[in-house]
Amino acid sequence: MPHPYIPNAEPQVKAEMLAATGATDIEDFYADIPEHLRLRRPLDLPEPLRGEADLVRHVGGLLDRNTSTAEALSFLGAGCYRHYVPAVCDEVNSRSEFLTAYAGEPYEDHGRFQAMWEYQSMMGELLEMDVVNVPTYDGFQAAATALRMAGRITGRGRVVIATPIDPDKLSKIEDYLDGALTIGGELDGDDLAAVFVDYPSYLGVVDRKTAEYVRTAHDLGALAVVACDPVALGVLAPPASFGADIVCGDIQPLGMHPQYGGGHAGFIATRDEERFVMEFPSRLFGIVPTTVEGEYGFGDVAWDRTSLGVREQGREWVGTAAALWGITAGVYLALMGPQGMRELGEGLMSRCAYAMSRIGEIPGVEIVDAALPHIKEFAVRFTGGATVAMVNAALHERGIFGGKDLSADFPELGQSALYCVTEMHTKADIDRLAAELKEIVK
Amino acid sequence: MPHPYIPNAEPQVKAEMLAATGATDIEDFYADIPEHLRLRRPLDLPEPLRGEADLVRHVGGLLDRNTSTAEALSFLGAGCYRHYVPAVCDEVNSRSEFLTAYAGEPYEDHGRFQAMWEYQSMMGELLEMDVVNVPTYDGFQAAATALRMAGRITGRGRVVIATPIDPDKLSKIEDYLDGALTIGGELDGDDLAAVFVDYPSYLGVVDRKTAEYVRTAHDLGALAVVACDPVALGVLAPPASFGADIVCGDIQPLGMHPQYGGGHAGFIATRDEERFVMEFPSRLFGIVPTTVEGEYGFGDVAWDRTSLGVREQGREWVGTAAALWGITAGVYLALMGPQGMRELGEGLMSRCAYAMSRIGEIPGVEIVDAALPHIKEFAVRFTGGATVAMVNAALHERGIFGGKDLSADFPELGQSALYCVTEMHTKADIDRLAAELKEIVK
Amino acid sequence: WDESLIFEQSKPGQRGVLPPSVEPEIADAVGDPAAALPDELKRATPPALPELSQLEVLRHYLRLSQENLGVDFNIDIGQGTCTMKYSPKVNDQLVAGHKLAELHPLQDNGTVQGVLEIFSRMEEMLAEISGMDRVSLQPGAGSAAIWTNVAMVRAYHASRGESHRDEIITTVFSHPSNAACAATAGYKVITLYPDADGYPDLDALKAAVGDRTAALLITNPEDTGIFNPRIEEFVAAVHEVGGLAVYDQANANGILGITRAREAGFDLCHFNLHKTFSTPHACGGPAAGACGVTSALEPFLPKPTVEHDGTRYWLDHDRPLSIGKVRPFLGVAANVVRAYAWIMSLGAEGLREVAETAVLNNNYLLAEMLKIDGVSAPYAEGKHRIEQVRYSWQKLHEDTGVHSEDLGLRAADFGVHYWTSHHPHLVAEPATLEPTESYSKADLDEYVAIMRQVAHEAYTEPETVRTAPHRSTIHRTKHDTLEDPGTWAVTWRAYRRKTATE
Amino acid sequence: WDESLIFEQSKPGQRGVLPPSVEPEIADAVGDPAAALPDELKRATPPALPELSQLEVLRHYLRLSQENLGVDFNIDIGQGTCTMKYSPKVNDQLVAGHKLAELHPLQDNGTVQGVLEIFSRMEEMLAEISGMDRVSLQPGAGSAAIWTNVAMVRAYHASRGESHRDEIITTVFSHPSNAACAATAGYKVITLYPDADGYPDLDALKAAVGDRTAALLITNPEDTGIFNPRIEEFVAAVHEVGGLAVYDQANANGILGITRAREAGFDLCHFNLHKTFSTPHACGGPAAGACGVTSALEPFLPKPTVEHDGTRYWLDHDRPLSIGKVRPFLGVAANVVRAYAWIMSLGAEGLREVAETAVLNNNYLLAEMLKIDGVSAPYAEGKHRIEQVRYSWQKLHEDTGVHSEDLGLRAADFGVHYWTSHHPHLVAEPATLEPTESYSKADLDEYVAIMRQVAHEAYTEPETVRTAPHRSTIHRTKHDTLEDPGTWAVTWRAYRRKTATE
Repeated sequence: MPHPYIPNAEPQVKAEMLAATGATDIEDFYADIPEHLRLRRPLDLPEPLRGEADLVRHVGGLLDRNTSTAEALSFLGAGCYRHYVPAVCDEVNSRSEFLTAYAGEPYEDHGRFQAMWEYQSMMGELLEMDVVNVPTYDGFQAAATALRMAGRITGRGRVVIATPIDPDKLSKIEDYLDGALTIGGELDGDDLAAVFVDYPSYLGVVDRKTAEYVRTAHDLGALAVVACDPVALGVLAPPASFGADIVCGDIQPLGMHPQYGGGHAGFIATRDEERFVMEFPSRLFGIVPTTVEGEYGFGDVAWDRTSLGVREQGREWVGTAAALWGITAGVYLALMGPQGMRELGEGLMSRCAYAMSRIGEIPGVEIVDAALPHIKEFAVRFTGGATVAMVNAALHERGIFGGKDLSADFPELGQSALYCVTEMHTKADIDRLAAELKEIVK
Repeated sequence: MPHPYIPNAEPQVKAEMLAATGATDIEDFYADIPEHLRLRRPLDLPEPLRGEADLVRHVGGLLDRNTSTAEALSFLGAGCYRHYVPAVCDEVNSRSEFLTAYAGEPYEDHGRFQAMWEYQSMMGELLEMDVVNVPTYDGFQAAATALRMAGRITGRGRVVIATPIDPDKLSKIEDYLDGALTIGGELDGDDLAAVFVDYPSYLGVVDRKTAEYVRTAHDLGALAVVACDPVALGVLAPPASFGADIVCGDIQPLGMHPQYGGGHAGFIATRDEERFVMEFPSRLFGIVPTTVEGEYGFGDVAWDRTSLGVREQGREWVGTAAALWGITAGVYLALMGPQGMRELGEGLMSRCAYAMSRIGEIPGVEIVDAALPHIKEFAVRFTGGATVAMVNAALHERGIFGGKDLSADFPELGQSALYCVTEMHTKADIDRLAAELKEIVK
Repeated sequence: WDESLIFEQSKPGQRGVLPPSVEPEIADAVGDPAAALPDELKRATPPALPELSQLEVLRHYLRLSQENLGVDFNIDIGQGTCTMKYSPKVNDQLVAGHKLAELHPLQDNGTVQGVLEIFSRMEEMLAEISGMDRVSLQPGAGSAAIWTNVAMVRAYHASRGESHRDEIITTVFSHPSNAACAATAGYKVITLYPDADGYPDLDALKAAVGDRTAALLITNPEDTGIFNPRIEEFVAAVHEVGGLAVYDQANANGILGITRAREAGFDLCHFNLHKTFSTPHACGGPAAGACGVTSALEPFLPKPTVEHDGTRYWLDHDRPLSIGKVRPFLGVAANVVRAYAWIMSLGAEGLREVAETAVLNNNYLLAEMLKIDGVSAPYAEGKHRIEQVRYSWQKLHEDTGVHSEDLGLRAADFGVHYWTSHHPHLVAEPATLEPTESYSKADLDEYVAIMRQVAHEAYTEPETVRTAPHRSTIHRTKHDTLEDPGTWAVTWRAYRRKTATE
Repeated sequence: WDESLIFEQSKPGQRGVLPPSVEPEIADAVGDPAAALPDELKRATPPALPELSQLEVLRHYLRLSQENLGVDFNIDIGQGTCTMKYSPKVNDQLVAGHKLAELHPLQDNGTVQGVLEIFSRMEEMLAEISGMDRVSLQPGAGSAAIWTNVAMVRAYHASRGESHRDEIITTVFSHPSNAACAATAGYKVITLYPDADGYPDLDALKAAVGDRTAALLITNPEDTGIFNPRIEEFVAAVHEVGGLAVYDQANANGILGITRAREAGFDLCHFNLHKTFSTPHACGGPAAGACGVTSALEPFLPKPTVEHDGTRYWLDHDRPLSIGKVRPFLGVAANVVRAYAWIMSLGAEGLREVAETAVLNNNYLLAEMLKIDGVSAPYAEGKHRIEQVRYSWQKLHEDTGVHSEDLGLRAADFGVHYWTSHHPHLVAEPATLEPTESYSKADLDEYVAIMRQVAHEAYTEPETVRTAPHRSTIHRTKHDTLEDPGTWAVTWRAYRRKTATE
């Protein structure tokens, strides 16, 4: 009985096909594999669940052991966010046509090329930049590649990170820059390739000096690499407007569910200058005329910079990354439009300010940098003896996922945690958090 | 700010369009409506939730108050079943192309016609009958219409229901036959239009006399109308094989989720005889040649019997009913194939027999008609003083939905309930039920 | 694609999905229960269903799906009276989860308070929108709601000992199910025709009513898009003789919040949730219907009804005058939830905006359509319409010999289509367009441009139109085989039999 | 469809979705927090995004979706080396629910035991399938997994004070990312070419290795479908000089359960879950990669690792030798779950059936393809292949002037397509076909028939092929503008600027 996924395993079909190949046994096809490399026992794997209902019971049963942020009240952010995902985003990215397509040509896969090019274009409008890549894996990779691009463009060997950074992102950057660029040192010198700024910072703050860092970089002949949260750009000025050279970040907030960290995709954007464009490792789709007047076609811009085109001669490397999330972010931006992005950004700031004020008024609790503008995240410091671990455990018992513990990575902040508030939170949610926190730290 | 569902409500567009119509105000269009019929106040409706996230929070929040059969262990059946729905069924019926199409022509909606005709054809194979309708609303309607068809075909005025019947179905049939056919009386006489048999019966029994009823009907010059559960036809002989004239039922078990009773669709099948075909009220899609050799087209068979074609001259009436469930049942049958239907039917009987034996051995509990073959349902009688209401309440506390209470509708069975076991139940589920029942009736 | 028939793709032994295995302990315990079946009730040969792998089944149906034009793909304004509007995806998403999909209708009330609350709130909102006292959401669709109303009319008169009332009056521009349901219930049907201006003829009604009148079943605005301004007089005339007035609100989209059944004096009405309230048409159902009644008719509503005692929702089965069940359980729950969500996203102001915009779109379309040679909008010339317009291509047909149907099929080559309206074709060469509120001005302009092009072709190259479609999956079919019992083939087995013996 | 650009459909004031409103109490309490932003950090003009109603956005993207050919629609065997196989819908359904989709990666371990168990079980299963000691599922795709392996190689040598090893060896028929990742990590890349029979050249390897050798990165079977029978000697030669052997298992589909990395002596390997383990390709990601290592390399795996103490699962961040993070959090969880479900539905026997059937399909296709004039399968003539074959249309090109690319585009007119393989085109006029286990014999026959038709056209009416596609959404593009900085246009804003100044 052939498995539903393997049609030709049906014995009669198999025999017929085998005859056509001239082989007498499937084993003939493996003739090149030396006997001592052959695994002459079955793989030691669990018994299969061939019935689809059995499979669903098993896998669904495992997943049911999770408690999701749809069930608890979560204030986790720190790089992965639960913004509202419009139903149309899910509808489009679950379409078989997009979900199961891959590397076809711009003809029979014209729709995929157009959708991706439109994503690039909409991101370009959001960022006010002319060049945006086909997404790379995630914001970490985007930041790391942006810095290596800066190194190649400037021919210099050092980068400085000017704002507090996610230690995990730093870990990725360190590994990726190893041997090519050093990290750290003074914000000065003619060896400086790039100044890197998180906007807002990892601690949620819109650093008033952001634009100043950009000017400093330019004064030193370095590039300014700004990582930003695209969901904030309805209210925040796009980094290009104050001179950023390379802008990067993660589009997960633009229509992707958190997916336990599986919804990430990275963007990199620059001005439309050859020296920038030619240093992208990513694919860049471009619009082109066809042989028929008025038709738009699409294709790869400057293919021969990519490793797919010229292997190790290319810029870094490129492979399958996160295209579907780019298409989805395009759907998101098209749905939101200019007004939606503005309203969303303002709404985030309002909720965040409200949460900061409610939590900040609790005795034994302080908001870090409370006087500075925040978009959707802020650090909460417990000053009354409570540890974050204790607070989070107590919140957990009350059905609340508290903020990410910063105490180990940012000891200078004491017992502190990074809280995130989005448009998914109501006043009641925030009030509930504040009330529980007050109760807990009392 | 126009609502996302109403593009032309944008004021400038509105003005432009208004100008084109020659009207000066929207009110002009309503000139025919007398003032005293006008509602000159806003409708008294709840405040809208224009933000999609707000809407999801509200409606999703209401739905979250339900406890579903995916969360509890349910043994409810009685006309609505939780069989396994293959993922491909959901995938196909959630496709925008099927979900949002309607009454297009067989050209630009060729796919819809073909999918429906293939459904008819696959049901035809399952039933071994040549004519199957585009689904009507549900099995109740199918039964009621089948009886009225029998009345018209025979020109007679009385029907007899030979097996125990769902009281709700009977209610529907009574209302629908009112004035046209009487129900009840002897299984004899030359006024008998039809003998109606549920196969299996409402109490889950495969009545050994089923075929005998058919012969009796024929002996009396009446038609045999057999309502069957299509999911059982991998093991049960199709009613046509023992002479049934009109076969009807509900296809909900073939790929539809229970949906709180929203997954129903009715089928009616007959032999390919003009006197039968011409009495269908439903649409019947047929296959036709086109002007191009080898192409298949589709269209309506004998349109002029329908109320859409000839209004009150048609047979009963036809309107939008449950087409998408027909297409879905087609997907289901195509996935299952002959072997799948057989294995499923056998598996149902095995689980049912196991459940009957486990429950039947509990002191104070009896299985009704335990010696007769059952497919997936059986009546449980509590003989030790426990009422069904008490037992179900106790089961509910233990996270189990007990069987449907039959005590009021079938007083002759005493305190009894109709239990349903499908391929979704494991041995552990059944053992758990038996153990809890034993505990409860003790 | 021109996808072949699924039977032609069958290959012995292929499996699409495997049923769950029976655990060996169960198999051991029970043996072969099928052996207990009497021989004549035991299936001898497996059904000759097609055999395909899972990918083959999926690909087949996905390809077939692409051979359709739904609301989500085209400017779907040509199925006039069907109110093809946008069905928000968020509402589909809301009903897809197990909290609705895996709910059994016989669960204990305590476990279904959420869905019962939605039914109850939805009934209340529709009561407000119609002005009626009570609403039932049990009917499976619009025609089933008409049937339900007819059954209530019958039960009402019977309860008053007036079963001699055996006539129902309707109009020719009301949906055919009004006439057909009445006939099915045993009524004699009297059909009123419009006067010269397209209004239902009040004199004709007055002539028709009498002590045999059970009810008037009437749509307003009718399928012509014309609102009957004397509707109140129609209702009064029926009431005067002791009959009931039943409002078919299939065309309610253009009058939401503008005028209601209550003010015009109706006793019963119905809505189609898949028309006015946006649930998807699903190739022809599942849909959902709603019946609204005045308190006098309330006892006759289908049972059970959803009741609320202030703290919890429950089902009332104890309704002795009820007509009983019109379908299993409570109705098409998923569509009730979708429609509820749709209203909740719009509110009172939004519903009115729906109506006004739909009417604006319709009149804009009317103005633009009438610029095309060969088309007219019979009746009420120069007047505005409400929700739709029944156009006529009579002049074009007289000029060119091309039929309305041909134009619709040719339009399909340009990615839109229309349907030639219900019989009888009182309006010659009809096409009913109903733009609703869902389409943008650019959409309407594009649709008109296609109509203009198609009409132009009818005048300049009629053969192109007459042999259309040219860019569809298939070419024009030979429909006559469908009327001949010797050749019609409703199933593959019938087709094979009939073509084999030829 | 030939759907216009979304910017061209924009109309001022239209809204696709409205963000949730800020409750008045919040607004009152906080005023306008954006006012606190410094002027230069405050957005002055809204982004010039398109403005459309919801239906317009939906329709646009659904139409674009239909302008694609995915696995679910065509016989997708032409993207050789990409292992385009059926992605079961049930697995998509499993990951769509909130129990995975709405899981935050920083949740307390106690709330994510289910997903951690799946990661852990999946790692164990891949360890068994590869024979390696430990597996990480963190990399986002195959190339990221290659990078991860290179980073581990670098860290391993560094930990032993052997950072002087600055050369990595690969073969030309291994995926380009092997060479590119090595170069990105600072290695000098040495590329081996095949010998006359298509086997990687052992003598060339022996000449290349030395004390600067950090590692060999090699695919097997290579993209030609040829299995390197001396793979063990390759590994041994590298080990002999102190280098590591890294196995790119992108082409593992044909050898599941047949032969493993362990037996051939590899130190590291990687799988592409979207190839061998069926997760959907998603237009080019998200995908997922898995790195397997021997215990000697285990300390260098990315962190955190998923650990199990017998009762619960937890994350180990305390791994001092780890290369650190290769991506945020734990990896592409949805694809890990999908791949897990796929393996669970097949089991050991099923995986072997996958491999054997894929290889059978490939050799059947090879036999049928070689009957077409103008095509050949260079190297290893007359021998069987494993998972794919790189064909050459060199003879056809010489005979007709038609390129392989032209044939692929013409095939698109018949509803299938192929891709002309990775550069460099060592095989002239290449086409790499990889039928996997997913397609039926009828599918393969149809594909061959189309190839035969297209090749026939190349001989008889080459212009038809050279100007293809003829039935696609668009016609052949003028690609040269993409190479010129003056005309390339990666965004609409760039396009408008450049075409305006022309």
